[in-house]
Amino acid sequence: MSAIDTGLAGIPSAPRQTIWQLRRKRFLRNKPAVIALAILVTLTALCVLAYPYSLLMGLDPNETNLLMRFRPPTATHWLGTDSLGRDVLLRLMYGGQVSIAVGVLGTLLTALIGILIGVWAGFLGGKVDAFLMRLTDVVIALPMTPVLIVLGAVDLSKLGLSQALASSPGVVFLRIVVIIALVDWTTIARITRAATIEVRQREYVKAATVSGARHLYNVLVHVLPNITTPITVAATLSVGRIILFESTLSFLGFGIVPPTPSWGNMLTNAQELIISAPALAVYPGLLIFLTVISVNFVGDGIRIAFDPRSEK
Amino acid sequence: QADDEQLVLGARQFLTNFHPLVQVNNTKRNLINFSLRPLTAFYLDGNNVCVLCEELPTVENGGAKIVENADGSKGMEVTFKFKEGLSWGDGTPVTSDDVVFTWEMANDPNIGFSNYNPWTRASDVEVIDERTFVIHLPEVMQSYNSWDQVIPAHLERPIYEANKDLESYTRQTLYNREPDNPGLWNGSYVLSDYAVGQRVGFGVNPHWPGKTPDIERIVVSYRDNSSALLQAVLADEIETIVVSPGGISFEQMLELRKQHPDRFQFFVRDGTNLERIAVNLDNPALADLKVRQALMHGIDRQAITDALFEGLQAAAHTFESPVSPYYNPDVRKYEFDPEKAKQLLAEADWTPGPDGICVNDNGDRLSFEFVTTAGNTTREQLALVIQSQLKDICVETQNKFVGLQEYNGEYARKRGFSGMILSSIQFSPSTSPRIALGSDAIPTEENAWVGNNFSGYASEHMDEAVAGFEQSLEETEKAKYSGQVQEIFAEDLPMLPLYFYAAAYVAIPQVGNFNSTPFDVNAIWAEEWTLN
Amino acid sequence: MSVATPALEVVGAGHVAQPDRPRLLRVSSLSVSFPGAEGRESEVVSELSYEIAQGETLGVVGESGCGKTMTSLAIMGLLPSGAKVSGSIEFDGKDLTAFSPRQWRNHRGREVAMVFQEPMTAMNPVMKVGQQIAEVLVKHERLSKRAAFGRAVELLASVHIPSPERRAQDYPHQLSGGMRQRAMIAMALACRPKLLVADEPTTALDVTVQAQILDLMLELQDTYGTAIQFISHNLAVVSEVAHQLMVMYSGRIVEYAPAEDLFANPLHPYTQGLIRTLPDIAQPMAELYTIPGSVGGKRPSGCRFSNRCPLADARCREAEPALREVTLSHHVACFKVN
Amino acid sequence: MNALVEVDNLNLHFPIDDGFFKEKLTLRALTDVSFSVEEDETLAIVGESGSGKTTLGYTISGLLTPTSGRIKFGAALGGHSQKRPVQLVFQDPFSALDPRMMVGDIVAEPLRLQGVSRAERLQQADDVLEQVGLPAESARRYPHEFSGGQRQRIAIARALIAKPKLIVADEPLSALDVSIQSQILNLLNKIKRDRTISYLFISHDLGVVHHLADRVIVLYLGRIMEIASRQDLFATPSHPYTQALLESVPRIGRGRRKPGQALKGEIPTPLSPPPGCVFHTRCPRAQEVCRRQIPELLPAPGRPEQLSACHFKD
Amino acid sequence: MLRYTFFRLVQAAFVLLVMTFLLFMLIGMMPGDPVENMLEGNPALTPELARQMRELYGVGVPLPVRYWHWLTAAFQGDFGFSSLYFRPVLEILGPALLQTLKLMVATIVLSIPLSLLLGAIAALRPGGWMDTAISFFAFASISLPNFWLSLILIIVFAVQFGWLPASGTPLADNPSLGLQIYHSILPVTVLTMFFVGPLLRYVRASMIETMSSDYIRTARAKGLSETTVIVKHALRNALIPMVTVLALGFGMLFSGALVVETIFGILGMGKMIFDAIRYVDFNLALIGLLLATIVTLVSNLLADLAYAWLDPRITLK
Ligand SMILES: Nc1ncnc2c1ncn2[C@@H]1O[C@H](COP(=O)(O)OP(=O)(O)OP(=O)(O)O)[C@@H](O)[C@H]1O
Ligand SMILES: Nc1ncnc2c1ncn2[C@@H]1O[C@H](COP(=O)(O)OP(=O)(O)OP(=O)(O)O)[C@@H](O)[C@H]1O
Ligand SMILES: [Mg+2]
Ligand SMILES: [Mg+2]
Repeated sequence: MSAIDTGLAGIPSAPRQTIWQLRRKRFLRNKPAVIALAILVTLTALCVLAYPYSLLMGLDPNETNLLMRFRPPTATHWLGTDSLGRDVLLRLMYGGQVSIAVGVLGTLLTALIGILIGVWAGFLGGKVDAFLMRLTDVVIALPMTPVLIVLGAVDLSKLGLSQALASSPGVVFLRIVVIIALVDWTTIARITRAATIEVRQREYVKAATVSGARHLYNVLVHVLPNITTPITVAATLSVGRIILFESTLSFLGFGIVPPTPSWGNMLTNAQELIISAPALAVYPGLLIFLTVISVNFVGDGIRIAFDPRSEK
Repeated sequence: QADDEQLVLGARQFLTNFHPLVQVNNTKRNLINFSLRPLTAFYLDGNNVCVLCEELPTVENGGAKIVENADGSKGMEVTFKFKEGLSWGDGTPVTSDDVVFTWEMANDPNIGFSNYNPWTRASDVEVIDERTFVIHLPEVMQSYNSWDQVIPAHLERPIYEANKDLESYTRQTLYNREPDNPGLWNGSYVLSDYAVGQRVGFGVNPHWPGKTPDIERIVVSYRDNSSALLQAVLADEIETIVVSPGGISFEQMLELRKQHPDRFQFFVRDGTNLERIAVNLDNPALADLKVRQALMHGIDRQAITDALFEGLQAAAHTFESPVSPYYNPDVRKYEFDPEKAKQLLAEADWTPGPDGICVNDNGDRLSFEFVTTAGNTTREQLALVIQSQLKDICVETQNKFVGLQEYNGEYARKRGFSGMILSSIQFSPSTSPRIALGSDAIPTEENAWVGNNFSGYASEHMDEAVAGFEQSLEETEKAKYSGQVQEIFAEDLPMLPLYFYAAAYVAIPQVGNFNSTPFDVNAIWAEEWTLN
Repeated sequence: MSVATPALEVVGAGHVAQPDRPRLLRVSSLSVSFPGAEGRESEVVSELSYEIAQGETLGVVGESGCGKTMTSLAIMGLLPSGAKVSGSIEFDGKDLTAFSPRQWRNHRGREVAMVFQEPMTAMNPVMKVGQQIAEVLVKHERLSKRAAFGRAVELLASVHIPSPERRAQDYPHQLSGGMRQRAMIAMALACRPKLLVADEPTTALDVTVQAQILDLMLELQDTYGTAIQFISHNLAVVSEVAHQLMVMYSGRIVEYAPAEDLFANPLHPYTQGLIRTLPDIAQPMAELYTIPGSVGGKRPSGCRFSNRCPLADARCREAEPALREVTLSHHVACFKVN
Repeated sequence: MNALVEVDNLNLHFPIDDGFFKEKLTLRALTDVSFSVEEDETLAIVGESGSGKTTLGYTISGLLTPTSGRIKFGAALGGHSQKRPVQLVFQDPFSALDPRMMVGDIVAEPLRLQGVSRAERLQQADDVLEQVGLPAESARRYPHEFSGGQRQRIAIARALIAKPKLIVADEPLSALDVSIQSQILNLLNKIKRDRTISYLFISHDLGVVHHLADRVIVLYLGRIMEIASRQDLFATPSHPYTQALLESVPRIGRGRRKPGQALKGEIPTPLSPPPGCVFHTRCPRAQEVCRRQIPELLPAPGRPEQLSACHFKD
Repeated sequence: MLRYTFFRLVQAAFVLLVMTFLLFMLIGMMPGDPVENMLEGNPALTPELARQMRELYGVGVPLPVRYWHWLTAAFQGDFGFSSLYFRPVLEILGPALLQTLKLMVATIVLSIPLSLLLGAIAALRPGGWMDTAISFFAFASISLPNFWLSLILIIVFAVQFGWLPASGTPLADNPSLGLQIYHSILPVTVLTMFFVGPLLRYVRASMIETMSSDYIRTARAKGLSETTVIVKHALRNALIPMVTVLALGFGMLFSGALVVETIFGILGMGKMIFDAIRYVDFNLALIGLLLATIVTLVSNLLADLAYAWLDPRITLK
């Protein structure tokens, strides 16, 4: 070998743990986050099991039975029945599917819009950035819930969708996902932009540029992988926020339309009889609360685990 | 507990405007009548009585006469006399001139009065003296002695003269600019204060010639949703509340009664407001009478009211409520009988298909869109129950819960529903069944979507019977024609009657003489209420 | 240039090393450790013993992470929470390790003061420079705010900041890097402390400004007779200001001697290596000397430098050499030095 | 010797956007800079912070577009298929490597951008890594597993892999410990011996510059104060600024410093550089003419190769 | 500064103009028309009258044309009539805005000290049990559906115990301040609960970061007491960015207020807008939304100005 000392003393022979192992370890040390994650996984699993459960117990979430209203818990109806004699547990499970699906799909869409706008603004800078950030400011300045209601009230058939299609459950569901994403993308956009600006000026991007890299290459190869951390955290938190949005919308009468259950509309339906049958309101309210708070704890756990300051 | 001098009423929807004769709806009538009284009204027993007048004119007592018009057709003259001492809240007497003014305005097409017993029915108002006037009717009509509020000429005439179109008049009228001006009101109460969207307060009218009210102040307090209303009742903030879509739901009342049987009084009376399913007769399947009959047999109306309303809302067989003086008990009744229903369907060539839903020879499924207002829990439940019940007779309904706006506009009034729509309709003794059964009451583009005949039902037979009713002057004759209308209704089933909303109120025990009438607004007799 | 220092009396001290001057600070067996991952402790400063005489400058050199800052923070009583300290620090006859938090507060800023590396972040960005200086005086000299501010202006003048009245009203970001460091020095010297701990005070500055700051520190030392613990990783810079010199490696002192002595006759292989790796304007050479390996990583057993030392033998890898006096005042920690 | 890069009257101004209504300010980062980089030479650029060294390096490597002036790449680069004949090495070895990429991919990135197949480029990466003194298995590690000095080697490997003719090294040593600095310096020298390559070596450490450079440019406030060969510059500095710089460098063996020789004042803001000679505000020799007239970059008396911009040069 | 403010205002005006258009179109795409609603079930309705009313409310006129009419009128200071309350919209919205602002100001006045206190306590010992408890509280605050919380609070405090009124506004004509405050306790509690969580998390993070900064070490090196260090040096620095968070939170608070107003029967902006949308009161919804937006835009502007005023490093251009 040459006269130059390589200074390799620092390299251990066996590869050290990867960044992901480190993060997992750090996350697992965070007790509240782990508990929250366990709760989330359990809840999701329960909701997913709705269909097998209905087969097992021979129940139908939408079949009404006037002779079975407001029954206390029994062997077939573990949490009793609601005002139309439907099984509460089963409806909670189906409702959870819808609520969680709104949260997750809404977040995906939100993240998609937010990342596109944020990366675009952050990477190009200048006028594009100024324009997009003004746009973001404006959307942020909009009073969220009223705007959601306006968007929720828009008559899709006036946009050319057929009457029947416009009020089919699938479209109603998608519409909620879309309108929430339309107003909620700003958080992720801002975070993405800030992270992109930081990554953009890193020297490895300059090195790539000097070697002939185009914008698209830099964005795909350097920027996106390096901004996953803040986006992951923001997206996690957004799941919780969107579940809350949906429930608020349902409460105001612009959410998921019954008989399709969602935690939000179950809660709303139950509130009329909250005094005589408080359990019907408590269950969905509690599940919303539990899910959202768990999501928040998990998000925080991810943030801490991914914190570059603890990442040597 | 309750304040001795003040009674707080709960309600849900605030007024759109305070003008008593423009854009009138039930909400407005319920409120305005505390302070502005109609000439006549239907009392507890369903009888028409004088409110502002001395004596109710009838053909029998000679107050009303049938006269010959100039063109030879028959018309009427109805003479009214205001009560002695009747005054506006500012002390100005209520005079025949006020009637003339009200009638004038009502006949100005640019102003757009739309009260329930319209002044436009009169062809002339003749002043006899300060308190006496004769109303001329161009034709004979059964509602000749039902008349609404008059408005004060001394305050409103100058405004009307200066603003002769709907837009500027509704903006300038004192009813909207200064609703707490006592001169606008002539009831036992005057509207004394208000906060838009939150509350309307009524104080005693010192110039009221009738009984002096026992309760010094009545406040109507608005809460947006029924749970909030109910909580306010439980928190003693609201003392009286109506049970209806405008207040708490019937089910909430039942629950309240279960929880606090002694804390409140519960007034429940049979009502006249009919919950019904309008069926689109343009739909070939529904156009078949057998199918409609099958649907009637397939819906267990009694079970529904038993389960959901503890049997307190009467299952309906016709559009007239059993409390109505014209109720015909002998019409054809459709008892719950799924077997019969299936048989009828089979006769109409609908037989159960592989998935349990009937199909006909063309392979069409017996499946209907079923539209309901979203957010109205009772209706949503109803729709779900009916869905389950009809499934058993191999009829499928696809529930569609739509927002109030869409429901009223696109679906009901523009008849945008292809199958069935759940809606309610009220017949007061002075209204003609024409509004929902007349062939001229089918809402169309030409008539600006006016009319409640959402089914699109047209039958000469029916039209004749309705006209007969409208022209009857005597109660027995009216009952005869109405009975006829009800029979045709039960045979033809232009809509599927479900049940009658009960007229129900919840009030604290201190409230006395709270006479709720299913026929008219009970605020008209508010001075009789007591509080101790 | 005339220095406007009306309020300050001149103590006077030459800038020639005077080993017989009375002792100000005596650190013995100072160790600092942090609780590390999985219950292991990491010792970042080990068994440090040194002294600073009144009015004298002790230069501390060593590569990044060798514990320079931790040592100075220990003297200031400012170690981050979680740090464990042992050993004794004796200052002007008082035992600092026995100090209560209150005693520490009265001590800091009056008896000892500190200047940090990054003048930008070391000053409160939303407080006027004059106020930040005045604050020390209000605390320790019990001056009124107004009087203290007046003194702050004088102090700014004494560190040669032009138009000090105006600058006192400025916020840190309105000052250039050099001026900020001057202001930091003014703040540190406000109560005329006996000891100034300067942690790499010139590292962030340009050479020309560095020269100015070094001049200033020497000048102020002359004026006030302040002792200085001057930390740097740059041997050349330290050589220009220090009377005594201490070379640290991996939390330990490897060599400790009067400055001239140390440069004339470096004894520890690490010190020798450090001096030889520097390219020299005076003596160009084709290939620079390199010390193999790098700091950090796992500490070897025995002598901490043994894994990079060209002279290391089995003994070096077994036992840690103690710091011992080889010639008069020249201490070194190496088995290979006699 | 052939000119590899010729820089002609280069100006680079940063517009400072100051709201909508205000006139735009310009920050003159580089003014009238002309010089050339010869084949196989090390040209050092020295100057204080903010004098425009990095800006100059970026402009030459194409990261910044000059406001005016020309950068011409010589004939020696004509035959190359690669997009740019220049590669960069940065100061901070931590932000210079993408933490999410394996070292092998980082090093091979310039080849990837040229469309070389993955197997081929990873093979080459292993070779270069070895050349910079890192074992080939480093290629399958992530940057965070390496120390500062090792990362700088990786960055150098990345610069070398595309076989550039010119490497712009922007203070590649200043973030490293002294004991590591010499390793990297030796590495740069070794590379220089092994292949024909030019360095544009940016530094503020005159000792390092003296060790490495063939020629030196002294920048002050975006202007060239002096260009000279290393020997001339260090032996007979012509510009008073160069002299002051050399004077300011702390040196071992001089004993404790004698205060009072340091250059007064600080570098003015490039937003409004002083008129005339930009150095006049701090120059011990400044006269009236310096305040008015910009001195041209002309040979020092008796040394035609040593250019300096001063009315009163030595 | 002045120029900056002026520029921002011009910008805000432009934004508002664009928004009027967008909102107009959106609202125009809502189903139904106001006439349906007003005449629902009225048997005396005549076709003629229905036509007239529709004309009055501009139903049937193409949206862009209506927008143009609206805009020209608006520029002459006529923002239109509310079809729901039959009054000029500004006359309705003025008091509503005041109501909402009262709620929001009360919430903010409570939330700031609360979040400061809790945030600072949590930041003193990150990871300690106090921190864990406070974090839990913060997350709970973020995660509770506020309509649910409102109902629960009403049931507990108004129905079960009867300590507090269930309505947000007193019934009296000119209620005393005390009465107003008494009635606001529950709604403000719900809003505070809703608002304090994010704020508190922010204060905590900001304090932790500030406390580890160099200048805090400098302050300690001066011998200042811990209280002085925290109050004089740390808090101010930690709080400056909070101005922005507060301004952003303003929009959020508006949304929260909507739900709270609906439940507690407070006629604030939120409920106004909500009603306007439900009953297709075009003008009211539009102006209400615009007003709400203006409030957030202005609060953002104020926040920026305050930021620049508090932080000498920022110069507004
Ligand atoms: N809070 C802490 N917890 C654990 N280890 C720490 C902590 N602070 C510093 N260290 C470690 O202590 C060692 C000594 O740090 P110190 O700051 O004293 O080095 P230094 O000589 O000042 O280095 P530099 O030249 O980089 O300033 C380092 O290895 C560092 O990683
Ligand atoms: N993108 C930019 N926008 C505006 N001004 C800039 C930009 N980049 C650099 N500058 C300014 O240009 C001048 C020259 O900067 P440059 O980074 O080239 O200096 P340098 O000599 O490399 O300094 P250092 O030694 O601190 O790295 C400085 O005043 C700097 O503030
Ligand atoms: Mg340090
Ligand atoms: Mg630079």
